[in-house]
Amino acid sequence: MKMRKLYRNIAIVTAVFMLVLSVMMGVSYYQMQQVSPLETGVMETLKELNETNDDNEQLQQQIRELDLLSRKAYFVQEGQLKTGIYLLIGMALILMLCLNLYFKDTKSLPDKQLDPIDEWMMKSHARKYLGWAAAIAAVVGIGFVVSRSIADKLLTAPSDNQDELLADSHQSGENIETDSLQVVADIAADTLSTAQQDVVDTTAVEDEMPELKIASKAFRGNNSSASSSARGIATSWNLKGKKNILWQSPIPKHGYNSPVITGRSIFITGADAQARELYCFDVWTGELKWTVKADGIAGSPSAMPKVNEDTGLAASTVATNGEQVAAIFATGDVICADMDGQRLWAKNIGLPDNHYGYASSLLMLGNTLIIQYQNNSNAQILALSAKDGHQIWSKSSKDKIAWSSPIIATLGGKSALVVMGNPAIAAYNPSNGSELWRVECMSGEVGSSPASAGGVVFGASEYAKCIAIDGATGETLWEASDYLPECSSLAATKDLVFCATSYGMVCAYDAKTGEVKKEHDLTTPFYSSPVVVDGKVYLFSNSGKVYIFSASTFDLITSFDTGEKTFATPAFTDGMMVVRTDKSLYCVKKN
Amino acid sequence: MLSVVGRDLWNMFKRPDKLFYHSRRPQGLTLLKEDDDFVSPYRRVYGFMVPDEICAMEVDGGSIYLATPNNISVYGMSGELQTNFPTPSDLRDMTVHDGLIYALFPTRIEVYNRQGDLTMEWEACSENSDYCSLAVCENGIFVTDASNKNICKYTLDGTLVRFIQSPKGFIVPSYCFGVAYIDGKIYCSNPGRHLIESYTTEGEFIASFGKAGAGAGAFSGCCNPAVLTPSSHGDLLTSEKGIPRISCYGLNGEFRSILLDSKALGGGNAAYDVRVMNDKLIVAGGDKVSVFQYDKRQSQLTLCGQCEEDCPLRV
Amino acid sequence: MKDEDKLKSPIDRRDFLRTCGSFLAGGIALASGGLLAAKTSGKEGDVFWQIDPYKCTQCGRCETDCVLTLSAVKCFHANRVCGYCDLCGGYYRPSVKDLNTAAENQLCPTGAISRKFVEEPYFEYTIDEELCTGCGKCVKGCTSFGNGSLFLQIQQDICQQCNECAIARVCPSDAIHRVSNEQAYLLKDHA
Amino acid sequence: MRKLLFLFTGFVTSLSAMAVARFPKPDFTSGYEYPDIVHGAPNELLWNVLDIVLLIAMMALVVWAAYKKRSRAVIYSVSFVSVAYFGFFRSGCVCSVGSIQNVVMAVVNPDYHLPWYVLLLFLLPILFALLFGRVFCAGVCPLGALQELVNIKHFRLARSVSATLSIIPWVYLAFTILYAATRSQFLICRLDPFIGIFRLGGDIGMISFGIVLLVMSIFIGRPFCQFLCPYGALLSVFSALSWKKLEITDKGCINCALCGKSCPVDAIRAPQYSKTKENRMKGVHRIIFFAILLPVLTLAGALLIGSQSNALSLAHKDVYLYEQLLQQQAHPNMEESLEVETFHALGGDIDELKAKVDDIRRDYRIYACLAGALIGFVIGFKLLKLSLKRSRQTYEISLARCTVCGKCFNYCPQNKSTQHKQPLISYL
Repeated sequence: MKMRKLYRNIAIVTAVFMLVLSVMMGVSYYQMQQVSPLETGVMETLKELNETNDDNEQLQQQIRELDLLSRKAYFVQEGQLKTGIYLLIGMALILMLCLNLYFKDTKSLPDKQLDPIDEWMMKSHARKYLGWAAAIAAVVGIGFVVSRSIADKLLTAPSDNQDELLADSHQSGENIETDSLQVVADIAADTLSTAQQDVVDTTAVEDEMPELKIASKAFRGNNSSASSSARGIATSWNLKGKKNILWQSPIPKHGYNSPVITGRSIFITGADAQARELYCFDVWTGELKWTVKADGIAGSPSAMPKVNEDTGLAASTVATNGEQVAAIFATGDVICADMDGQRLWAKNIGLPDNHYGYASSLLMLGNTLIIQYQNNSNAQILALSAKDGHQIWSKSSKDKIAWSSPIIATLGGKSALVVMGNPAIAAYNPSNGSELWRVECMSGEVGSSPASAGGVVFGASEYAKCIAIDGATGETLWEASDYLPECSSLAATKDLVFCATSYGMVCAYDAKTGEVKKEHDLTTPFYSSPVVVDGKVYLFSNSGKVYIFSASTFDLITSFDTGEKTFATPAFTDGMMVVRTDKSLYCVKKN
Repeated sequence: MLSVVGRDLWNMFKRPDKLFYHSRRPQGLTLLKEDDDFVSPYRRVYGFMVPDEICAMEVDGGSIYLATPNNISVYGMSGELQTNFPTPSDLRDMTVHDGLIYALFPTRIEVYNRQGDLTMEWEACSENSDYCSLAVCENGIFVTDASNKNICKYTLDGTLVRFIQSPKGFIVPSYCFGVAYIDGKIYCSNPGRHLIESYTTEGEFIASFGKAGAGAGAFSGCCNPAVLTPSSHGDLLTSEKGIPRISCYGLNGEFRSILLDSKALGGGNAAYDVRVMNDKLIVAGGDKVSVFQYDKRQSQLTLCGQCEEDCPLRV
Repeated sequence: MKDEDKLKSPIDRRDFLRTCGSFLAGGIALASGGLLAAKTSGKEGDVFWQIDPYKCTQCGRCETDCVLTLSAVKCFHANRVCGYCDLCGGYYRPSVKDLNTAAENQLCPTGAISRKFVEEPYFEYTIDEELCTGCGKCVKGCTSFGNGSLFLQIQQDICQQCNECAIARVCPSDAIHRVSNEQAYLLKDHA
Repeated sequence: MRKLLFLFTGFVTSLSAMAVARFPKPDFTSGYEYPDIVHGAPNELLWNVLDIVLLIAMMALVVWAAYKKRSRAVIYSVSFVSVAYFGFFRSGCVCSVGSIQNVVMAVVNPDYHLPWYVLLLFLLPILFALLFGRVFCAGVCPLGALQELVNIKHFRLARSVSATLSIIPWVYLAFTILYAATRSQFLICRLDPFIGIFRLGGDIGMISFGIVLLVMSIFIGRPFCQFLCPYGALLSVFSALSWKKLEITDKGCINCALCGKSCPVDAIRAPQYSKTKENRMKGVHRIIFFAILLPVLTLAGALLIGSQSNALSLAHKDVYLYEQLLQQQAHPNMEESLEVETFHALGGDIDELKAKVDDIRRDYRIYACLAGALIGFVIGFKLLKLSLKRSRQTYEISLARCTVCGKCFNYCPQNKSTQHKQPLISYL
């Protein structure tokens, strides 16, 4: 009996002692983890001091002493820890022994009479518990799934999380069968309902906001053709009164480039000295879906090149092929992103030596991205792969600088790349860059872009002439010089060629002969280009006045003032027109 | 305790990475704190990339000569390729002297014309030599030899004239043993000793300067300076490895200024090759060539701005 | 009769099922054993954890993540790759004024690097592995300023050969792998 | 202790090509010769042989003690040896429990080389379990032995509770397999509570967990073995079908109920005549219901865990890195993590990584489903088993649960007659 007391006391003492010791050791272990010797803040600061100011004997002395001290401390501590551990183990042994001896006689002797509980009861209990546990686990599991999918819904686009939700609802469906438990049933039920809810309204959304059939994939429409197959475009709207205005949203960074539309997305770029960015807006809501920065590009200049005020760093319109969208800036940076705003590739194609600033727009033909890169030094045309940006072909020439944009024209049944430069308009085979024909006819500063209709290529530039070239042969059909555009580009039907000048005259040449069919003196400068849509010609003046002419007769149908400066050319898609003004982007739709 | 277990279980499903990985970053492993207050007087105006690692660069008459493994290419200032021709792979250094390209290999020297046809070549004077760098002037070719630890002087047609020894003895721990010819004198680095030594073209030792340390006007780490090159009005530019930087010294060793620091150059540990073309600094490292231009605004804050030399690099 | 049946039959059935089960289990165990045995044959397996010194980026996790309180990763010095460190001082703080081993110049937190004079100006360097914590500061210095003669490696006689190396798990450059017995060390040195 | 330093002749000439390239050999005028790198000898493989031999010997000893001699003393002393040798001396790696992972790796990964001793560590205990029951757990496994040694009393948990908790090991096992099969983690090694104690250092969290377990096991018999150990779960399957059945006494049970109280893992089943009367059909229906439930639960489990595979896959290093990279791209001005920094420094190609990650995720989808199925199946099976009526005349050992600790031998009065005087140790 006395022995037992003894054992008990020993046990208690050791236990208490162990507790204390382990706490102490825990603390010192923690300290050791925290500090590594010589890395104490004091040391560091002292050392830096020593490095900054010139030789200071007693400072160095001080450092050395401190260093020695901290190192001693560290290793002492380490030693203590070791001994402590051994001590603990020893005591643990003692403790166990004592406890064993203490409990020696009071082993778990059975209280006589048999286990009263019926084992079958136990089993059924166990079954119930297990059932519950499994159920709870399942509930938690579903909890994960649901919360996850909700998180995804917040993150990802509605389309893909919709399936996920469906999948989830399937699972919860499973679980209803499996766990015959009300709780699960409830949870599953409301996940189901939420899921369906979602499915319903997302689909609803889909219905009233479908993908658009008609795209406008480059500057002035597909292939930069200055025409669109869109129908039912409003012929009057009012930004103040929101008449026929679907939405209007501000543009983060300035730029003179024009909007481009594909699917549900509108692409424009903007730039300033800080950043150059590609924006994607939703065509239905006008919300900014994503932004891709052109940064961290090898060879990109650290400082912005000097550019003219009314050219800017983002004068070039982007181009898309429905899968990728590419943009170029006055720094020579080309970036390409996919429809979800993932930057696929980016490269700098050399700083353009350009006294106004690089302004030619991009063009995409299938997987080929075409860049008219004609600057003061080495003028060239580049064809890059839209997928990874590797060069497919390139064509250097002795041409002078130009700000014009390439187009794709159908010449002799085949689609050809037509580039208007200085001094020549030339057609190339877009697949390998081989030259089809070349007509030297331009001079001055070529800023406007060519147009093409019925196999004829039309080009015009101020201080040069307006020329029509047979696309098949490359021979000149006619020349004229009545009215010539500066920035604005030509638009053409197979009968008429429309031209808007920067001094307020607009006219229509006869596509066959070149004689001026009709002219209007509108006394307001035009930089934006005319576009032929649904038998009408839409034209914006710099001040923001809209002129709508008949495409067959070039009679002025209507004109009104939108009140916002407009330099970009609008983009058309079925029933809608997207216009970029100098500070905002708006969408016109009949309502 | 329950809460801990609960949290871990939650993580187990939601963010296993949180459970299994930590993003702790061990301290004190950044060797040199970038002094952000350093301003480089030069601004990168443009640059271009080449398809391969650059082993040597030379600038001559408006074109940039780049030696990449098994190629020598000539580029225009804006990075358009003018010509290129193949060479043996283990090229160490290259220089251009009146239209001829002198390519240096560990135990061989080859001379090409601009079209890339081999006009001359000769083997090193000793078979165990291990050439590093060369300088060419009208009265000879000076080649630094890392294994024999001397400078060999050849005539322009490749006959050995003499060996140049350092009075202190060269110490060359790694293959950066730069040499440059600047108005009638040969300047070479004694990398192990962190010195720059000058010799007459006849090989007499003139003087030496330089001290060890990471501060401005000193050479840090192992084997610096790595590259020497004359500035456009006869100052001496040095390029260092370790913490790469480019500094400017007077010919008598007076330190003028750091022109480009690691940050401006683009980091790394390898030395950047540097050349001067009238008022531009051309810097090559990795597969990049960058052109730097003096920036008046920034330079006000730097030594280079205060320098009273009328240095063409500054106009 | 029927009553007996009710009483006995379940027992028999159970025993029968049980024997079937045990034979099945035995079969499975033996079969899987045999198949796995094939895996053990062939080339000598990789056993020892080692760092590939050319992959290592000296992130410093070797010090913090080893299961041992004092990491089994130590700094090694490949004499053949250097021996000059007095000139280079890669293992000093990068911005020292004069190259000596005084405390204010030391990069090594525990002062584990000791040197022996060989001849002007060469020194032979040895690392006291009792002190080395495997933090890799000197290694970083040496690889970036010098010839990279200092490198981190796992000391086999300290390493516990964990089933899964705790450092390898977090090594950002995937430098740690198992090596075979006859190649128990990956060194930078070369004879 | 095993620290004989020896010289080493280099072999990495191929590797050191780089070193040569950037280093012209110095010439020592004093004829100084390079010393070779000095480093410790690798641990001899001989130790592994010894491990296996001891493993077999100890298990054999336990068998003899349990079946022939019915003495706890021997088993108890075996656990001492095991803790001392396998535990503290060999500091626990690689152990049978952990070997599950290597085996899984070997199964899924054709070019993974499974060391022979690891295979034996895995197979031998199973073999013994198949013949004689979980003799490995008795005292050969250092983890079990450690708990056995500290155990004093045991307060039994309700059967229903312990039955529920006994699912955990299977869940643990399922995830172990998942992570091992996808080469992402060695879960068991990560969460081993006792390794830190054996090594006298390591992850502080795990050590404290181990200590908590030990303190618990003073009052509850082997909490780790009962409610965590995945290998135990595996063994229980085989031991349930073991060739020889362990018996408390060879002299026939007198239903004294002493043994039932003594068992630390609650493996001794009291005699049982079903008291609750219910008509037969009800029972049959129940059984049929649970029999149907089994596959349903399996499927549900597969779907549930499978649906989480993407989240789970973050446990893989590469997936984690990839996610970090995406994060970085999303917020470029975020401070780079060490992994991302290194990835860029080494010029990693994100597309390559992406391809890799896709493969990993695919694996995860498969194995997550399998793991889920396993869990579901186990739950279903337990339910089914619990819905079966059994009747017993005498006290019996449930072989699946019994970790042959031999406590009951000392309590059985039938055995007493053979043992006249009791050594102190037999009380422990």
